Amino acid sequence: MDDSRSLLLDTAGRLFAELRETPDDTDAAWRRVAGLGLPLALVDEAHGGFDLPVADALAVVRLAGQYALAAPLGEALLANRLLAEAGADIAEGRPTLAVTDPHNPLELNRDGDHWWVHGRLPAAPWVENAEVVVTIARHDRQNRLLVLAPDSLAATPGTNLADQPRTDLTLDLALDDHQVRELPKTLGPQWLFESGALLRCQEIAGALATVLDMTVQYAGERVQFGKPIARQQAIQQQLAVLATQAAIAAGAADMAVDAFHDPRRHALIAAAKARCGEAAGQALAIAHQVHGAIGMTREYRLNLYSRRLWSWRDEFGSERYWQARLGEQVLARGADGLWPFITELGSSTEGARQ
Amino acid sequence: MDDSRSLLLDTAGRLFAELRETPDDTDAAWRRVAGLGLPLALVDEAHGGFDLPVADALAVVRLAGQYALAAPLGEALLANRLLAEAGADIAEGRPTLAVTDPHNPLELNRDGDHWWVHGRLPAAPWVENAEVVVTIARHDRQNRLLVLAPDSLAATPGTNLADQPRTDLTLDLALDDHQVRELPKTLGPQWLFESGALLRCQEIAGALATVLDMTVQYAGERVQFGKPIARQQAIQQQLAVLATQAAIAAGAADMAVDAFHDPRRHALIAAAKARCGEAAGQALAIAHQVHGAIGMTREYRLNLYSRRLWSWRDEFGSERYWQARLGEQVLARGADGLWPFITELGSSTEGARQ
Amino acid sequence: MIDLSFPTPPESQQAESFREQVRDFLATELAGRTPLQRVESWMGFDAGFSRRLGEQGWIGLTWPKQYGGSERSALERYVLLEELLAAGAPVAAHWIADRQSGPLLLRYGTEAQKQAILPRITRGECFFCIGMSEPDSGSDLAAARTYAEPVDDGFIVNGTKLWTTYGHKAHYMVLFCRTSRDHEDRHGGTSQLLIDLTLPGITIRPIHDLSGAHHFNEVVFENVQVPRDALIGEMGDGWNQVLSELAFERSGPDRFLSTLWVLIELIRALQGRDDDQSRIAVGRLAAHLMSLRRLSRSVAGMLQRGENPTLQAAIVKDLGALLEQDIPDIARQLVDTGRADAAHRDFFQVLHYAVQQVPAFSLRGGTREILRGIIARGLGLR
Amino acid sequence: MIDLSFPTPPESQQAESFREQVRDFLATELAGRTPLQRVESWMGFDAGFSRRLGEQGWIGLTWPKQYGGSERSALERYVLLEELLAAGAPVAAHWIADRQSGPLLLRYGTEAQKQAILPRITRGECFFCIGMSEPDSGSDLAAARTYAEPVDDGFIVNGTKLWTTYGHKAHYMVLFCRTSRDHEDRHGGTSQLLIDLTLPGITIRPIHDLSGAHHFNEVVFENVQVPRDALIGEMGDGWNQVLSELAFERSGPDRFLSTLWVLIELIRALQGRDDDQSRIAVGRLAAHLMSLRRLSRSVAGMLQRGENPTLQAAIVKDLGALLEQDIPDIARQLVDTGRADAAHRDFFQVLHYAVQQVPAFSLRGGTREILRGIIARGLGLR
Repeated sequence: MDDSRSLLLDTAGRLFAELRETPDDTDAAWRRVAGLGLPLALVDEAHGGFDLPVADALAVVRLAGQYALAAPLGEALLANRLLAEAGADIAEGRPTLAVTDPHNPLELNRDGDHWWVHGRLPAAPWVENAEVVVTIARHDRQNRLLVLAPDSLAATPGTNLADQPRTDLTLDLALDDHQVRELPKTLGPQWLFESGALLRCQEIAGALATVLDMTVQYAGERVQFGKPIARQQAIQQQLAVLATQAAIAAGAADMAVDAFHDPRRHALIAAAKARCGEAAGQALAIAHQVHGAIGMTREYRLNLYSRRLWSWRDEFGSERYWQARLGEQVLARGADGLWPFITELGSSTEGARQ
Repeated sequence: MDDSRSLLLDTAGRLFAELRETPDDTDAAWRRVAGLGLPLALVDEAHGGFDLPVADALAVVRLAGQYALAAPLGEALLANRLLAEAGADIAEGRPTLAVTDPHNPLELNRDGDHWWVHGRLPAAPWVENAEVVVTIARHDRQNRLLVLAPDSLAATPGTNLADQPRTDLTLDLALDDHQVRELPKTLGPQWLFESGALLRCQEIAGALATVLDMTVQYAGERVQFGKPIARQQAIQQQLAVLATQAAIAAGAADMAVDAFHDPRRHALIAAAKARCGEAAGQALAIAHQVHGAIGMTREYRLNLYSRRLWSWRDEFGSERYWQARLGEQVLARGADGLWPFITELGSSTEGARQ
Repeated sequence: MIDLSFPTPPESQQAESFREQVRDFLATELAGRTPLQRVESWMGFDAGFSRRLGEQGWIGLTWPKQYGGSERSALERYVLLEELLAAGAPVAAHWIADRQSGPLLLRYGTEAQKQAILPRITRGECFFCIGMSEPDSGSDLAAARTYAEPVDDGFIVNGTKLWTTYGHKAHYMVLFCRTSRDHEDRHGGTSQLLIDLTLPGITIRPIHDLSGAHHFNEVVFENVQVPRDALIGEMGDGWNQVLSELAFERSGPDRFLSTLWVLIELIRALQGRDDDQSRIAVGRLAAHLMSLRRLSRSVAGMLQRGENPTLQAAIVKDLGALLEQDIPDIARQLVDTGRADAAHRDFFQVLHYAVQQVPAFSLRGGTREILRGIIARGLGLR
Repeated sequence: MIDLSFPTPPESQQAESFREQVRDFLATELAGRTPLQRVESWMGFDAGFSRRLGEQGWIGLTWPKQYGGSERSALERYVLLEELLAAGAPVAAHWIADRQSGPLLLRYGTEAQKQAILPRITRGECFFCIGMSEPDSGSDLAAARTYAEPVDDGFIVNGTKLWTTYGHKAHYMVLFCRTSRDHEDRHGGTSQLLIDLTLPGITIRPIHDLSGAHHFNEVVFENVQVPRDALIGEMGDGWNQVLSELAFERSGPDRFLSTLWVLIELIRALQGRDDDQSRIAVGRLAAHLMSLRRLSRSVAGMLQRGENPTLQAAIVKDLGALLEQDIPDIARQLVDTGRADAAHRDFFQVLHYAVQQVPAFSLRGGTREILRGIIARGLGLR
């Protein structure tokens, strides 16, 4: 790890650790995170950002998962990046993003000097805390960034299992030109959906690192039948499996980073989100088994991580969704194409680019 | 258990235990088993049989599985039963049976004073040791028993994983009237296929009882790091799971017995074969894990049981096959029909009939 | 040969016609309850429902008529329980009294205790909770520290109980506690007391579970004066009393039907699909359910005959918890959970409820490791 | 925070172009080999193939040129290994010499040993086996009893080794044995010897595996006179030598690709089907494979940099054995194994082979329990 990256992670980690003391205070978390400029990490310098390597920015998102940050840093990073790519003003306030199923993207229509958009954006994250919502629509085979004001949208508020805001948006709007911006060819609805999945992979990997930590620690402290339960071989074996799941999630999330800029390698994200989601389920089952009843309580910290992990594995495509997408590609390549498919995806001859 | 049943099981058990010493000698096993009259257990007294309750006869089949009997007692029981039901002579020699996929039964045609049959009977068990092969075909919506001489059939010999003979038969034959016998309405190709599955359930349950026994015993004898491995908590926990799989297979096999005479309850066989097959796979994985390398050797007795269990779970319908058949019925009954479906199947208001 | 036999479960025409009666009652009684309410299973609390069940004579179904029972067979009771669970009836109010506390009093209670309490239970008017776990004793029950100091006119109780299900709505608690200072005697120094929860000095605080629901409580005893006649059975017999209940607790239909409503709503969500994946997954779960129900009914028969099927009961519970936990996992693989489709609203609600509850299923009534330890003991391994 | 980091695996253009070279070679070399031959993976023995691989300079790929090696990078070696395995090449003849014995001699051997043996290995002319397990020592290696009694001109060896893979076709064995009578010193009293298997007093007997194949042997030593210069490294250093090899042995592509050919033939058998079950199952396995390969390559990078990734290597092997064992289980749920369809003959052959082999995958190179114990130690639990 180079110096600038470790400095960044140290700084962010210290902040997130401090914010963990007030896990419900999204406003405070947001202010402090924005104060460090973190939401601009993926924006180029011309737009006032820091132009960090993607791997570094995503490492911060993983830390946010690890410390259960109360603010949507990942969504903001992506939204700002898109605003910059589209040449729009970076949101001073809090941007977020919304997605459709990439197989059924939003369609834009031109009517006189206005744009019209009609459709649904289900379970859009953090809209109630946001000042700008961005999404990607299609018009005439082009990708367009839509820059939307939350209060202009018909919204049905809701939350995921972890009480994080998820709002169903219904769009039936006229938009001005400044709200509809051209995007590069590679940044379409599918890219956005996959990038959302990429964020969740990092958050899952981060959260699982904490779940492993707290479970190992708990097992060392909890005494039953006169000794810490961590001394029981059956518990040790389970903790070992928990560690393997945390490790494979981290590895899968790392692997997916390579795909951010490389459309030929998007299947890495499919694989990673499927694998991270599966790891989350298996790891939590063990964490709860080791914790016993205390882990099932709202007050104990495992609860926060459990409900986030159970939600995140579903968001931006569940295991089922991504396994099917990946399986489709594998089957299309045929039996003799399997191994070449895997090696092509796994090897970047140029290394991870920004 | 009543006295006659326990006497029967005692006698059979003693014989099978003795025969276990020569596990490859099918001829000897067959002679001794026939000597006790066991192949006639399900034949009525008018045909020279013993007319045992089905549950008792199948309990003997389970014992055969438990002791890895080298002769096809189950197949002979069913074949003789069918011969008796069709009013044919009971085979003095060694009868066996062959099945088709019940969705695609053999069709019989009448041509002058002969019958013609054309089709395939894949993986027919023990044909090379048999003097008569019976199967069920359809003619004009009637079930007919075909009584075939093995040497009249085009045969491609083979074996299952356990080296038990399994022969692909090709039928393109003219048959006399005495080879084509009427059967009751309830005894069709589907009944035969299901009855084969019922046999395998018993054999799997019996074999798993032995696998559990030998694995527990081995763990108590094998010393590592200065103590028997059975003293390790991780091994104990695995053996407990092995026991649950042996138990559920036995319970599922018991449950299926009720279906032998009751066409309304055939789904019990689907459930039992699926569950026994799954139990076999899970139990063997543990048995081998506990045994270590010795379990992988041809010389050690676990090998015999492993290869039989792996074969039997596939024969007369794999887990996939029966799960799909059962799932089809459950889905057809709909959500609110699930529980009534399960309770109707599970409760015989008349008790197990012969 | 290891004896793992599960004898043929008893059958009776009478129990099957009773089943129809229960179904008719529940069809009317539960009409309009949502799937989300039904998946609560035996955690759903409805005092009115319990009272109406009591009016049918269906609480304390097997108990002697002199205490308000109906003197029906254990087999009919099994049928009643599974029908209640399968229908997703809100049985929590009377559940513990009917299943554990009432039978305990019947077996060990004084005549006065029986006459005072049992008829009220059968009328669905008297609810119980169990004071078992403590902050430092979970699976290791004998490590309980709550101390009931014997004094002239009874006991002075101090201590804290945890995970007390519906303690905040119960009238009584059966309290497992120490009645001797001799901590060397981990088992013999324990007793059970019948505690009126309105006594001064008892504080009941909520413990919210993962989903935010309030089922559990912390119950704190501070110098609570308990009369002498609250003792259940003999002094020092607490451990034995608890042990003898465990087999009853482990093998019933509540140990494998907790997520049946997830499967039911899954089947509804799959209607109209015609694919192998659905058929195979649903068929597999049905095969598990049918086979396990067979074992559970077999254990019920053994209990009815007064046998002691500790090993068999532990096997049923271990397999049951696995099945209950498998159902939501498998459901997630069949329906795309990433997009909560309005057409499948009930399914998603039920699924999300279950996801947050199932971790407890391999903890309650003995953790998976403890159960497998019991099975290993049954195999002669320890 | 527990450090489970798996650093980014190294990448190189050179290794990727070497991959193409290997593929071209294998395409020609393996043409006509059936799927059943390919699924044997690193248990397939073909001395001719090994010799031709040696002619390419691809045995001892990273070793110094002075001993016949090619001095290529560890990364290129990783690529070579995974391409050999993925193609189902019959590598067993040279596998142990290339992977374990050669590197052992390079590190601990005398100059004379290196000069005598290593060039022959690289030419694919000298095959090795490992004498590790014994009848009463499986996972507990230090319980080995084979005794090499130090005498004036060398050692007299007595004892029995078990599970010696391809011992009947090997030229040499690396023998792990006791060289001290002091049995208290379980570790320090052990050494490794380079044994010429043609020496008098050595008897090699076959052990047939479940499928009847002969890979394993029992090797009995009866008063075998071994010269002094057969000692590898220092006397009493056997245990340390063995330990230092283990990480290398645990994390390579041979630890997760053993049933790749089942997956390949499964995909072939599924061609033409268009169903979610196939897509989801194949996608899931591919996701596992891709993620695990990432971790394995990361460990390869750590080994190359001279780090000691014991914990990480154990994680890769544990996950790898699970994946290798899952593949046939999942394949069985996708294709109806009850009727062995002639159209899917290759698939069924490969599947049945694998079913009989996979139990060994969580035993070899450390049982699952041992591996998880190592991971638990890495977590600070023991």
